[in-house]
Amino acid sequence: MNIAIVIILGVLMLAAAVTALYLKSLSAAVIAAGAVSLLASVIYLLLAAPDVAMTEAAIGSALTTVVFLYALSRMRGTKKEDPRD
Amino acid sequence: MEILGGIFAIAGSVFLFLAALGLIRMPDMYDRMQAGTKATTLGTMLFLIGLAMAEPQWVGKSALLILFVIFSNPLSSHALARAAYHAGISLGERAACDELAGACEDEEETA
Amino acid sequence: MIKRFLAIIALLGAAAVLLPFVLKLPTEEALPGLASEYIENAPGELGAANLVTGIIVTYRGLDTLGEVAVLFAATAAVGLLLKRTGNEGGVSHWRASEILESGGGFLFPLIILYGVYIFLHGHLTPGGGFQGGVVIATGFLLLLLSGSVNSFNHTVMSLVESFSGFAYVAVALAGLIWAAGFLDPRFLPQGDFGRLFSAGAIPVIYSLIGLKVGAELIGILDAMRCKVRREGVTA
Amino acid sequence: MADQLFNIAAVIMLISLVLAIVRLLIGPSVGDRAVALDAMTIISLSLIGWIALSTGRGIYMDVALVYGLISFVGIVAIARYLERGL
Repeated sequence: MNIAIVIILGVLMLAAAVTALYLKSLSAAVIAAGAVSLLASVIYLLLAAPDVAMTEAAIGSALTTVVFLYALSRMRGTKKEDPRD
Repeated sequence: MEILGGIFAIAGSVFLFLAALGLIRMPDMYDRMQAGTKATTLGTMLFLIGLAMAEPQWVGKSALLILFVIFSNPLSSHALARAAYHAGISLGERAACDELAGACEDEEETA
Repeated sequence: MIKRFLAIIALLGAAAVLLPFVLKLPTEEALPGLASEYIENAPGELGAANLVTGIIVTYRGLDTLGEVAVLFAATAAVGLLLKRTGNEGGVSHWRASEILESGGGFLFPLIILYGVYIFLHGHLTPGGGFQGGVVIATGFLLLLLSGSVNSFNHTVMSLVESFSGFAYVAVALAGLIWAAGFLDPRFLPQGDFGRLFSAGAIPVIYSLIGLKVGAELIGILDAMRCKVRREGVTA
Repeated sequence: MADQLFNIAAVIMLISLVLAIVRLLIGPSVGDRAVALDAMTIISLSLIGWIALSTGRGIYMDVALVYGLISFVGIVAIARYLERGL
């Protein structure tokens, strides 16, 4: 039962990761990468590693997403809306 | 008591399934948001109540989780809906009218 | 076309190299030497109910010290690279909605409390200093996102960070003086197994790590944020 | 009996997780993907509850709480990015 769930979630994770590579929009790719780390966290928990699952959920799903989004918004700020251009 | 918890859990998971089905079947983004946030809140609450019935010593953590879901899920869906409207995601072909049109222009400021 | 073909060939080669490891993986039932040593001796020696955090703080304590130092270096580098020059950051922002602002203000104490719970119970439940620090930083991030706070007090942040880093090394040195060696937590009483005040100095070390990680991550997030243009503010 | 009921619930939740991730993968706009990520988070939170029940470890509920709390902030960050408020 557990192994079957791990395999299903792993296939979903792989699909999300490949989609994150091939998406044109950068923010959509960031969301897909967040989904990858959410699923990875559940898989870690199924493999009986709660500490790693907690770290993955904390780092992967919020902090890297937010850092990516901050970087994207800085790029957007310099490209389009800079009043000095 | 455990059987009752299991029935609650089945009901919750059915609501989660309906939410995911609505996420697939609904025509535009705002309808999908209706399905994907309201129904999941109810489904998770029912599932956690069932969990607390099946394992009575986890009542505290389940109650904390339910409280958190009640407060956070409407908040995030509100933020998403507002952001989607401001980002210009269309209401879809079948929307009858857009009552927010023109209501948001004076909100922009460099706060 | 030929490029894609080469990529598929390379993937198949990697699969052929990695396949024996995958096939070998589930058959190893017995633990290797060091791990079984840890599992046999650690609960009696340390008194920590959560074995993983006990190992991370004591047996692998130097690694944890190194990780904290690496995080400190990353914070310093981000702060240096994204230093304000004063006239930049001319991005106009949408103000967050009022619902988000008051909801964030309501959830913020809950999140901070939960972060403190995580790093205080690091020796009993999963999680520990690092995870607790991340949760605390997430709470402050929620305040930033909801727009109720525009900047943090850098003096307090750097004070908390340097104090906790200093105290971490001081606790490690106390282990050197009163116990078996550097980063040995057994100079405090062991207490009852599974209680909050047990496992020697592990909760103290984890609280310090949590404060330090939280302050550092808040520093990174604050440095990465686009500062809002000042002159256009309508009171 | 009760265990079987919970297992059925877990299977239904897995199916709904698959449906939600399908929306995340095909969603035409960024908002669709963000909504799908939100739904995925909540469904996986219930799934973590089921894992805690089936392994009999109450400490896993801590992981569920951290998971929900932190991904909530992530969703809010995505929303604020979309409305150019970040």
